[in-house]
Amino acid sequence: MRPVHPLLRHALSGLAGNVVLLAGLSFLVFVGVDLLPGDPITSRLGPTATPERIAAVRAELGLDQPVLTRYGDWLAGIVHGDLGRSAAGQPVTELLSGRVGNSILLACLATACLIPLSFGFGLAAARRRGRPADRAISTGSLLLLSVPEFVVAGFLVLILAIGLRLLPAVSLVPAGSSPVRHSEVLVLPVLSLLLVGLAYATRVIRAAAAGTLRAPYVEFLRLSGQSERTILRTAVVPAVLPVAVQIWLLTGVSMIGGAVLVEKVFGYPGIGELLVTSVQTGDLAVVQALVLVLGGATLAVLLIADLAMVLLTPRLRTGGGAE
Amino acid sequence: MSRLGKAGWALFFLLLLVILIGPAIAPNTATHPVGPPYAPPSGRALLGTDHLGRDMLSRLLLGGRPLLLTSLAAAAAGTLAGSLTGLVAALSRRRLGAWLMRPLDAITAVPPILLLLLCLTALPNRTGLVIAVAITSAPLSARVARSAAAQVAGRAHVENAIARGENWSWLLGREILPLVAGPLLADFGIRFVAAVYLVAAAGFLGLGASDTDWGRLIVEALPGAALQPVALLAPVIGVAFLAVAANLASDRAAQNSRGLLA
Amino acid sequence: MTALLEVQNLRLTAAGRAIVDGVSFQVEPGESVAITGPSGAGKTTLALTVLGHLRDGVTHDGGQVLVDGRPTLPQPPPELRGGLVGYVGQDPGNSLNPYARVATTLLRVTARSVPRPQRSALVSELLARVGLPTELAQRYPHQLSGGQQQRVVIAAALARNPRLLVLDEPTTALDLVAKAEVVAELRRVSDAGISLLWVTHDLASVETVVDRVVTIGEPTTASYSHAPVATAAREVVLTATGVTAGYGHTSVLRAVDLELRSGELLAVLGASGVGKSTLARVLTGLHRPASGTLAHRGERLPWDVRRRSRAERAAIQLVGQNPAEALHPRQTVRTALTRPLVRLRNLPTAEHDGEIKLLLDAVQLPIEVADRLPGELSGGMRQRVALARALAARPEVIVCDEITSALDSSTQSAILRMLDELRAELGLAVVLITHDADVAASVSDRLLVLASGRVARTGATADLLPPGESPEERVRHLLIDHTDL
Amino acid sequence: MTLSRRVLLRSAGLGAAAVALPSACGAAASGQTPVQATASATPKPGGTLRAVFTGGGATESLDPYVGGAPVDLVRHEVMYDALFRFRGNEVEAALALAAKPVAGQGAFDLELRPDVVWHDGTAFTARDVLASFAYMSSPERAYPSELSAYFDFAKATVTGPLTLRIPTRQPIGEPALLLASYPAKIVKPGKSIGTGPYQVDAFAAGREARLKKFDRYWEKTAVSDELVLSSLTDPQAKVNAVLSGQSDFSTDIPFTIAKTGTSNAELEIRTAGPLGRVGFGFVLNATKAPFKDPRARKAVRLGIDRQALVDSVLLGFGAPGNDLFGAGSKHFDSREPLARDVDQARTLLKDAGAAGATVVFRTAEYEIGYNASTQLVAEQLRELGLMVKIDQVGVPEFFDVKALGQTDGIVFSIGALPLPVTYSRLAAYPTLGLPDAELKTALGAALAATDEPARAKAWATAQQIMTDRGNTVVWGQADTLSIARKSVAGVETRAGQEKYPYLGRAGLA
Repeated sequence: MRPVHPLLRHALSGLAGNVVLLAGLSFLVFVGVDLLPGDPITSRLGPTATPERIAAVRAELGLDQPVLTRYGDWLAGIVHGDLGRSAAGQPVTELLSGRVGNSILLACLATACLIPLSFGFGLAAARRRGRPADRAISTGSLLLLSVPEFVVAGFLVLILAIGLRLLPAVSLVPAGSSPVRHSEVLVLPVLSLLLVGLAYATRVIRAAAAGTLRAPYVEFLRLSGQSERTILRTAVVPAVLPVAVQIWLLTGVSMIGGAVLVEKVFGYPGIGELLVTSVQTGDLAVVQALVLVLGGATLAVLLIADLAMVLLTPRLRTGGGAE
Repeated sequence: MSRLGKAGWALFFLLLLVILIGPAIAPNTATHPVGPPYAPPSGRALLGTDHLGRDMLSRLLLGGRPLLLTSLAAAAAGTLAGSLTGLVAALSRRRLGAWLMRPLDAITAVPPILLLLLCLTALPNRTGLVIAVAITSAPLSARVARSAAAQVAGRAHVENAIARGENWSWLLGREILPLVAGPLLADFGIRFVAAVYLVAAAGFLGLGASDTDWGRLIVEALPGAALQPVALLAPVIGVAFLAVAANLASDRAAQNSRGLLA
Repeated sequence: MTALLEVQNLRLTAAGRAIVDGVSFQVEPGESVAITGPSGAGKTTLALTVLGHLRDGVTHDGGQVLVDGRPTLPQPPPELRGGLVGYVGQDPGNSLNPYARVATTLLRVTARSVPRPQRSALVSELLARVGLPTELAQRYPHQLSGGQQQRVVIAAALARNPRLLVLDEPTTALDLVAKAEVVAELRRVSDAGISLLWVTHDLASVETVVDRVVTIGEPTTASYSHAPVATAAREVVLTATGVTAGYGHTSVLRAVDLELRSGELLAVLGASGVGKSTLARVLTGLHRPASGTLAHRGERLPWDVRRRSRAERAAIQLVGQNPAEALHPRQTVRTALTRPLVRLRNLPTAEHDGEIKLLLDAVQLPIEVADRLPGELSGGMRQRVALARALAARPEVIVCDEITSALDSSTQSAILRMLDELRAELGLAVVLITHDADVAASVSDRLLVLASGRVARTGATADLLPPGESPEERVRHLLIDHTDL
Repeated sequence: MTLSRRVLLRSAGLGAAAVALPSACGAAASGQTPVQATASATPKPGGTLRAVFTGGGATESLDPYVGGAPVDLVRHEVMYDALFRFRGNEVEAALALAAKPVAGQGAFDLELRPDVVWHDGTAFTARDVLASFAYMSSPERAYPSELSAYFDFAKATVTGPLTLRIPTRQPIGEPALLLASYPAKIVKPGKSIGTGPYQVDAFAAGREARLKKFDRYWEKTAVSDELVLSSLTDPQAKVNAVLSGQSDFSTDIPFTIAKTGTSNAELEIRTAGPLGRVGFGFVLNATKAPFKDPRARKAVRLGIDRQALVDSVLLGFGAPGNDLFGAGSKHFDSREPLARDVDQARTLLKDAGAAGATVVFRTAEYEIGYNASTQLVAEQLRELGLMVKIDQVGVPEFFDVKALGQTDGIVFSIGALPLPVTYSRLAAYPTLGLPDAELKTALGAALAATDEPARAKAWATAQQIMTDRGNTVVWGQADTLSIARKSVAGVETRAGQEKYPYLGRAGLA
């Protein structure tokens, strides 16, 4: 009956949907940023520029065209792999290339640490529901959730970098090198991102695990004389995993765009600074590229999260089965 | 847990009261200097002074309300818009429901900070802030509302109401809403906490609207943390307190609703 | 020789209320005992204490449970669970770990390490014991039918050769065919010398298996049956022809024809998943079929209830399966009964109170019930309120979808009796959808048997299920005959 | 006249988009460390000097006419030479030896330094200078050089291997001053090749530049072998970099840091000295009521409490201002600041018909203290009966022309730039300049004067006019603070460039 594997078909249709969504999103942002008060030309030429000069630069950059035409041109450029030029005249691809990678690196590292920690803490708390260990973990994560991330980052700098001098306070990465080769500068930014993400992920995983521990099939396993360890391994972990994977992926991808504040505190060479300045100066090409990159990454991750959910849940993976 | 929940509510309401009447009981104005900058706590200024020598306690009392009201307004607007979309999507035919939800997915794809920047650049005031926070939270609320309502929409009494020809307002307001109010309130708590952070983050990025709200106080106190730690700790504790209380209240709302549908 | 199981004056409380209050009984080795009693009598709680398990909130408040002479409370002996005593729960769909294949589940409960090469042989053997083929070993629980699931649960319970099997309503969640499979299986287990402790509210189906019945709480009453009425002369109120319906690409009903005359009770009988509920929803306009027509007194009716006129909506009413979901938990009975008066009958407010009293009278509920919330009512009372709500519309047809399956047998017969009376008094036509052949045989005038979404048999109940024969056996034959076709 | 907003900002010490904001937690608490003037110890040759400055993110560039962030300017200073430069507040010869106006011709002759070598080893000639002029004033460039407003580079001619003749657009008495005042670096167009003491080794925009000593530098070769310039945008992060030992030097740090001091014995906090101060104040809109009336402007000057502002906003690191910008530059009129006189201010306001009026002051946190000073001034002016409504906006919108025209005052600061630069920048904005014929004449005379006494007289007149009826309110002169390892020596601050010092002679002692 089905020529294509259902999972593949799901992935393909999701991908197609995402492309449409991204196109819609980019259009909205294009028109939106166009309407913003910041005008790249006046901010570039200054207020004393003559009207003729402004008109000339506008024409040069194609800004005299209707917004739809410009959007069309921009789209055509995308198809050819050209993200356009910033208001200052630099190619956007050049502006973004290293920075996007650095931001992704930060998010990946934080997520890599997040996975085992949140899983461990979440399960530990759920198993000891209501007992001191659970209280400690739950309260700790609640408190961490309640402090803005830049405050967390600030405290970390104060204690670990300036007080104890264990780690560099700012992420200075030598020219011609990458943060990977200077792993010490990554520690504090990763830690700041991790702490905030960890609190949330732990809470969600704890809730999912606690729910599963109350499920009838766990009771049945207990009544069949299975040990708690076995129950945890065979019934609870597989049930929590689909939820956990979703949380990890979503937290991870939100860290790429969400690291702006943390990047600012540490002077980390990511996309944070670019994000802030390009929006404020109405640098359309850069904003668009960032929306495309961040939006695309988020949608892709949402899709992967969906697929992971299906793959990790036998009922979804194998289709309906005998009913 | 229930005792903890009660404590959460009590805490929440106490804080709410202090915050709401704060401007009335503040001993000084927010702008008038009462002493040297970064003065430690003293009889004249119980929490010391800030970077301009203004009374920290008064600024704290004056700043709670704008933060609370902005965050509340933003969370309420976001939860309302999101919930409504989610509820309608859950009650509609599948295709229409999906069509309603897709644009919201697109919003989820934009990082909240970027949305915040876009909105605040367009409207650099409190309204812009509320709109930005509402837009970022609406899609998540819609998801929560949709999945909560989907569990309820197939119940016999809802179908019965549809079958006897009840209109949308009855269906949503009387049949569905009372049953999903718990999850929605819980979600509202989470949105509220998120709103508090975004408002604070806006201040951190220099985009804040009021000059006394707590997010702004934190940002202003950060450089002088070593000189006057109280000026930093007081608003940080205030924000954390609000967030913890809201989280506890939200947990409680979620628990209450679980019992209802058992 | 000591008793295998001995319960001595056991007292269990929850939230300060005694749920099991001084129960004592014994089970000898090889003996099978049924525990019965009305719902809420603490049957399940009692059964779980045999395995030394107390659910959250339940406390042990006196007495003892001894298995093979050793107490199971507060902590069961190490080899008790799964070893000495096996357990089979109520809902096989929820008992099996949804993340493990059948083979994995079975191997794990054997609690000994089996060398890899011998594993598949062991699994096959365990499956063969409950009459299941080896192919099922690699399936996940959701890929099995209900009967198969429950037999896997039994296989798991038997894996370590227990001496006692605790069964908590092992057949209630199953359809006719699956129920027969499981009962037969348990009979074999019992014959093999393993003791059964069988908790059930449906004594009829376990009679052939158990040696003895222990009743806790109040005893249940006998069932109800009515005298069929001649209906040929009455006019046709509802005609459905060629109804084909489904969800997505799978069709559930195929070319179903149905005719209903006023005052008649038509039973629609079929195994679970056969499309009975879909039929109910199609008739009441809640599910749009792919094709087919519906006529009310010769007038064509739109399928979608939202497109029907007020009179058309009022004419056909549905009473659903689950009393817990039938009523809005936050609305009083009065609100539930007032809404149809307002929406469907446009009754002036002044007349509401009187009408509500009449409706509650009709379903034999006191007027005080009007101001209660559903949470304060029992399942039976809620189902009566649901029925009253349907009557409030002054319908010509009531479609009852398994309205009694969630109720214990005494409540069940009371509801059926009431339905019968209402029918006689008001000339209501009723479509009674059920999987219970006994219920169908006892109350219906005509019968429509569904199998695989098609009408397998239809005709007068008296012809299809002649008195004197077990209706369940007859129905199974009807269904199997059809499947053979 | 093409003056860009960015240049205006540069004078305020900030790059185009650099957002100065307070940030993460401060230094470890300790006793107060006295703030010291720039150390004059001699650095030892060799080694690496690491310094961190406010960066411009991805917009940083090696092209001296593209990047505008402080880190860009510091880097450009050591990689490229100008024709003339400041030492203290006096002009001295660099790549050019002299610029002499040609009487009656509306032009001047430029005489270049011989034996100068480019980083690529080629010899420096008059053609290179012509190419640089063409490059910096090219209309295609985003910010064509402001010098084009005074000089007609298109008509410049090479008159010898090391001489050029450049026509002027208005009488210019001292071309060297203008050539030193505006950024006019000599560069091989399109390449990052200059003649300065350092040449580029590695560069990553927004992160770091590694510069190595150029051994054939025409002047004394640099002290340190290597210069590592890092970019950070957050003021606190810059300080943290030095505090945690990742860098040796950073400047333009928050006042709070100086107030806190540092517990680290190896570090010290320095000021750029009295010549390296930044004037903080407001510019009143003299084109509309109430500040169209000089009495209302005077009332504001009398109504503010300068010392309170210096104590609160600058935490005492500075001195009260006398309402004139350009303190520390040549010809600056350093008269005593006005004392606060609320009564007189009230009377003046009443006379101007502005008692109880509501005015709008525009502010954005362009520099630390902008918003705070606006708030304090608003409080102080309230006592006179002048209601100040604060229009606080985001940094990128601050200089929106239309909005500027509608406000009554904007917060403003400017360093110790030469007076021609200061006054031409103020005049560039219709709402910042003072519409006054006498002032215009005086400024023209100051530019055209060829002899020193005439220049001094013209500037004195101009500043007298500004004192009498000007629209600038300069309440304070803020110290520029830096944090450095004690061994850092030889850092030179040039007039108006307190936030991007010259590191060509700097090193570790």
